[in-house]
Amino acid sequence: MFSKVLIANRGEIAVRIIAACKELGIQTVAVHSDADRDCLHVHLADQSVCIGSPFPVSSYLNVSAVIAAAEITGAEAIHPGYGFLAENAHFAEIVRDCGMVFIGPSPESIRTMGNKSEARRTMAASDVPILPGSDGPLENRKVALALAGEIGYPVILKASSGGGGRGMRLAWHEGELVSAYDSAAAEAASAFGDGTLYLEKYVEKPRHIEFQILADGAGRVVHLGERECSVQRRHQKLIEESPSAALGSELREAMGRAAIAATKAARYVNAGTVEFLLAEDGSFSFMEMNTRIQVEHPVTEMVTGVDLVKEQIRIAFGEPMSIPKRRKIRPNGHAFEFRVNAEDPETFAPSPGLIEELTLPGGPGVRVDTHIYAGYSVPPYYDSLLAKVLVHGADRAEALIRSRRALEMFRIKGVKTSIPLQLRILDDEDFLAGRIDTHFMERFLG
Amino acid sequence: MFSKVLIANRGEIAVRIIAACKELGIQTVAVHSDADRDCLHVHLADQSVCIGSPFPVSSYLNVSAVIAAAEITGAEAIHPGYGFLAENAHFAEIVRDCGMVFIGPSPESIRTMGNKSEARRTMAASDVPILPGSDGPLENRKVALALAGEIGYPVILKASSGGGGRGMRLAWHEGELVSAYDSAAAEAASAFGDGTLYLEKYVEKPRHIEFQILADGAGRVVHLGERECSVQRRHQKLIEESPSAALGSELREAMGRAAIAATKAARYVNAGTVEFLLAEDGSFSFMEMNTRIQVEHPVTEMVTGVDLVKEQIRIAFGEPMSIPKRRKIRPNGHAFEFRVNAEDPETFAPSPGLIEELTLPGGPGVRVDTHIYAGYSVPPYYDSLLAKVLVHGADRAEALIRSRRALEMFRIKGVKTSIPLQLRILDDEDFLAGRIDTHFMERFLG
Amino acid sequence: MLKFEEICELVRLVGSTGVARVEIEHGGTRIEVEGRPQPQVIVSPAAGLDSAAVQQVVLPSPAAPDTAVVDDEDSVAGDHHLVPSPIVGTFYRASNPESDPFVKVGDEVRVGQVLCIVEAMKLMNEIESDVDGTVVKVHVDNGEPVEYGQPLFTIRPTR
Amino acid sequence: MLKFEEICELVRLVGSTGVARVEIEHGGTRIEVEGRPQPQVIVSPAAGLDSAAVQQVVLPSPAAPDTAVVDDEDSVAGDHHLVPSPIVGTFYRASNPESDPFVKVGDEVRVGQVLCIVEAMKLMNEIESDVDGTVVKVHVDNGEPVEYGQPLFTIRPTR
Repeated sequence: MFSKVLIANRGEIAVRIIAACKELGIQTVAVHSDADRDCLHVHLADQSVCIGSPFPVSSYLNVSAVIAAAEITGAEAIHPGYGFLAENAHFAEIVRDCGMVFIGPSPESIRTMGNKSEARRTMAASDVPILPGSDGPLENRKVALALAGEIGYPVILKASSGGGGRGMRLAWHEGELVSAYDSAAAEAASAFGDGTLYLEKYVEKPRHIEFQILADGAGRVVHLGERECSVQRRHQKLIEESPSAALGSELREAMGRAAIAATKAARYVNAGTVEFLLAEDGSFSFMEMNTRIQVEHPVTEMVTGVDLVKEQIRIAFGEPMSIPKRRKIRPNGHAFEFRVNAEDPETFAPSPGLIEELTLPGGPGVRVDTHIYAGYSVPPYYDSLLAKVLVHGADRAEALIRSRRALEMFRIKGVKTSIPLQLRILDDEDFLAGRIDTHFMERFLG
Repeated sequence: MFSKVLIANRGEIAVRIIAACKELGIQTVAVHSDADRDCLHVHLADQSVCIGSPFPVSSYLNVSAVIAAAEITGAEAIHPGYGFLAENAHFAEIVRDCGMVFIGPSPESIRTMGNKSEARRTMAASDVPILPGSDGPLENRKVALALAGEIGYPVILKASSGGGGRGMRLAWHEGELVSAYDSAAAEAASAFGDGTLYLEKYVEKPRHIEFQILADGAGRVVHLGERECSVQRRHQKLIEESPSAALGSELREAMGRAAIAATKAARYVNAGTVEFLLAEDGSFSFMEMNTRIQVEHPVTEMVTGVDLVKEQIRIAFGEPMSIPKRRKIRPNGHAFEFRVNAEDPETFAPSPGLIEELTLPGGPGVRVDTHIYAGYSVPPYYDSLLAKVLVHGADRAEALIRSRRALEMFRIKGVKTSIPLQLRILDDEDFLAGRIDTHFMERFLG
Repeated sequence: MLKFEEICELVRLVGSTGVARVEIEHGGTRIEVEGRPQPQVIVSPAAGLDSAAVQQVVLPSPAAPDTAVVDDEDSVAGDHHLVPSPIVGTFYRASNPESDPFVKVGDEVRVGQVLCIVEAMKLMNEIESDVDGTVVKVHVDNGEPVEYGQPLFTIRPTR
Repeated sequence: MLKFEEICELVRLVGSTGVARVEIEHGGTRIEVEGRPQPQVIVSPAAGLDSAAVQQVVLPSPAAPDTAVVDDEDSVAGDHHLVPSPIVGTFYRASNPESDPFVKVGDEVRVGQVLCIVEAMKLMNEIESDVDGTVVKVHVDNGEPVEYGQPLFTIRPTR
């Protein structure tokens, strides 16, 4: 096994990765910005290196600083976490070129899946269901109009290199598509440095269902079931769960097979997530693949008992995954994740500041992944995730009840959090019944 | 279901019971002493009542204050937790006489099992294996000597109403028994107000194995497997685990059957624990029954997924236990509990004081039950338990590794804790191999 | 200029750090936050004292809710005496619903005189005065529940 | 004008370091933060103290880690200038193992003069002086790793 791993991240995921390294007997190196000297990951790691000023571009996004930190500490591998450099193929390449191991997929896989239209093409070639739409980047507006006429409105334009909703436009008829095309291309060009677009059929009330996969160097690919991530606001997930109330065992098997096919098509090795849109009629289509560990990975850990970060490290080292070959992974019970963000639950304005008091929920079926503590100041430079409250129950009903009591027992003073919003969602009849789609939050807040 | 429950306890178990009540939709009343105004259970409960001065006898052991608090708040039931009034048959009787429900077994069951020599007799009559020894209280020293000659030395004298080692004497030969008898009787009389003794064969290197049972009003009795509690110092448990490395499935089944027989013999209803001594040769014998929820109950919750405190409340309300009839309860994976006490890890001196900083471990397979928080002052009046770190892994090996990293990630400043001692135990070859008996800690510290 | 929440944060900060004064002047706006003089603190620790203990005395922590601060003005006035409830129960001003109250505001009372009854577990516990003086306040209404230590009466002792 | 978080940090710093007063005036904005003389604390050992009462006074806020306190004495002396490492890497005092160091203690240096090399990703980054002055201390040994912001040299500027 590696003897030393550098963690190129901060916050709860850095703490999570340190936990995995400790369990594998690996020494850890934390990197941190000037503003993060008192972060928990710095305290918990065996070594730490200050790599730059508080601004991410000078520290956590600073490729040469991260590589230099690994070099001076003698780290053999780098775990990128999520965000920052996690899906940067160039970074993964440099890590490899410097003789270290990138704990994640190959730069080639990251590149293939990072280019959304190329990913579509790769999936189509491997019989993974995709939405009707363009085979690759659209050449121009005229091609877009012809294609939309063929597959039928509504259609959606997306940036080839996009994500997070930028460069995205919905068109219900030809007139809208005409006016949307240029503005989407301009937005994509400025946001991602790549103005090319692709076009897909628009699904009206889809669920966001993603499959966790693991693939090792020996060619074995397994899926660990789905996560239902439809409760999101502006593409930011708020609550995730597994299993999804919408999936029967047949549909789960079909989607799982597609997720495995997608993984194999990308020659993907390590942990990854295949995202699908699930339409009301039960048809599903490939949306994209996330080539990293995800924020919500513990939901899968809670129902499968598999430690995904340890698997990532084992696979990156060249070991086979530790899941016994004959073991059929079936979800045990039901799990929810609540992302506790430092933000106003009404206005969603960020709420950085000093955590004056903190008590975390314990008791049966509750796990809290966090980097905050009483006395910690939430800096304004980074994302607002304070903690993930994970809840497990024998079934969805117990998990829902337990979720409410866990959130009620989460006591924090000094910053505002999303907990009051999540407690209100736990009162919503549609949510309680599992009647959710990606427009749930719009309706809920509307 | 009850609409309001009073919790006649403090600390982590009061918080644990509040969690269960919240999940059952029950309002909670906390009681507290003058010193405990800032305790977490007071903050988390729906109502709170100050019942007396910091000294337990004036507050948490004050029967009339607890009953009055229940009366003025309109509580329908009282959960006693562990310690304090939990095994006080008189208190359970008064609760019943006042028209409220005691969440625990009947006063009669508490009384039967509280008198150790009567418990022995009850077990013997129901074919539960007991150690060779007296049928009930010994009449005098002469009877003791005759009996010891019959069953063979070494033998052990114990107080009929005893516990915690007081009034207990080991005799390796007749001379020792002669001199031990009177001093044991005197110690028992002064400690428990009952000088009667009973005598048992002494087992040299026993394991302390206990079985968790649940019995409901419909006459159903199930066991939820064992807990290995041999790692103890002066009868104070430090680390517990489930399953025990010493039990194969055959032995587990035999001991489980005996535990169920013991429960039925005591006409016991609610959650309880049957303690056995397991000898090196694999023979086992009934030691005593704990007629309450135990500190270490989460170990069983971690491997079975059953919420024992919720079951206690359901059963006390008159509902059947919620475990499906046909479900065979098999332990899933392996769990450890580490009792984090506020004490010097070398001298075991209590270490009350202000918790200046605190971060708790999270991540997969870790649960922390606690009432402490940064800014909380540990008062000197009560027991030193600060937190219970529970760890679950797919097998004992993973649980051991995870235990180490969880304890390493438990950061606390202001008081000394038992964590450094527990980390040293996690380095011990015998402990790692599961070669433990009740003398383990003597050898380890020796 | 600063938002309201920011000013509040500033006030909290000054309150919790022991800073004496903060003044911000910007574009015609001036904000001044002044802390409160620190009380001289005498601490008697039960056990051996170390430097950490001294340090503890300095800052009131944001974590310490001031529940122990007596919130009743009567109790702090030097010449007023508070009679707290020695037990948990229900407060009665008279021995039965038809009777007059044992005492009312303005009454002179003597040591040992019954002031009220606190009922617990069907037992009527008579609460007696432990000073001679005049009743100046009755804190609890008849029939209300009372906690241990809860103020029942304020009495101005006779000099 | 300072950002709000920066003002807060300033207040905390003043509160935790025991500094008496900080005043910043810049472009029509004035910020003043006044500390207070440390309270006199009298500690006398005696038992039977009400723990709730202690709690009010106690609590060093776990919240105030004093990382902002400069831990290098050279940097606080008014007439000394610190050259920190602008990048992470390995510190070299000379351009190659055979050469003399770029500078040594006692050397006069001018703005723009190369003081050392910090190697990162096989790139040799020359670090230049940003003042005229005399080298009074070299903080890092040749070949040692350095962090971002780590002090490399102390220079006494020429007046």
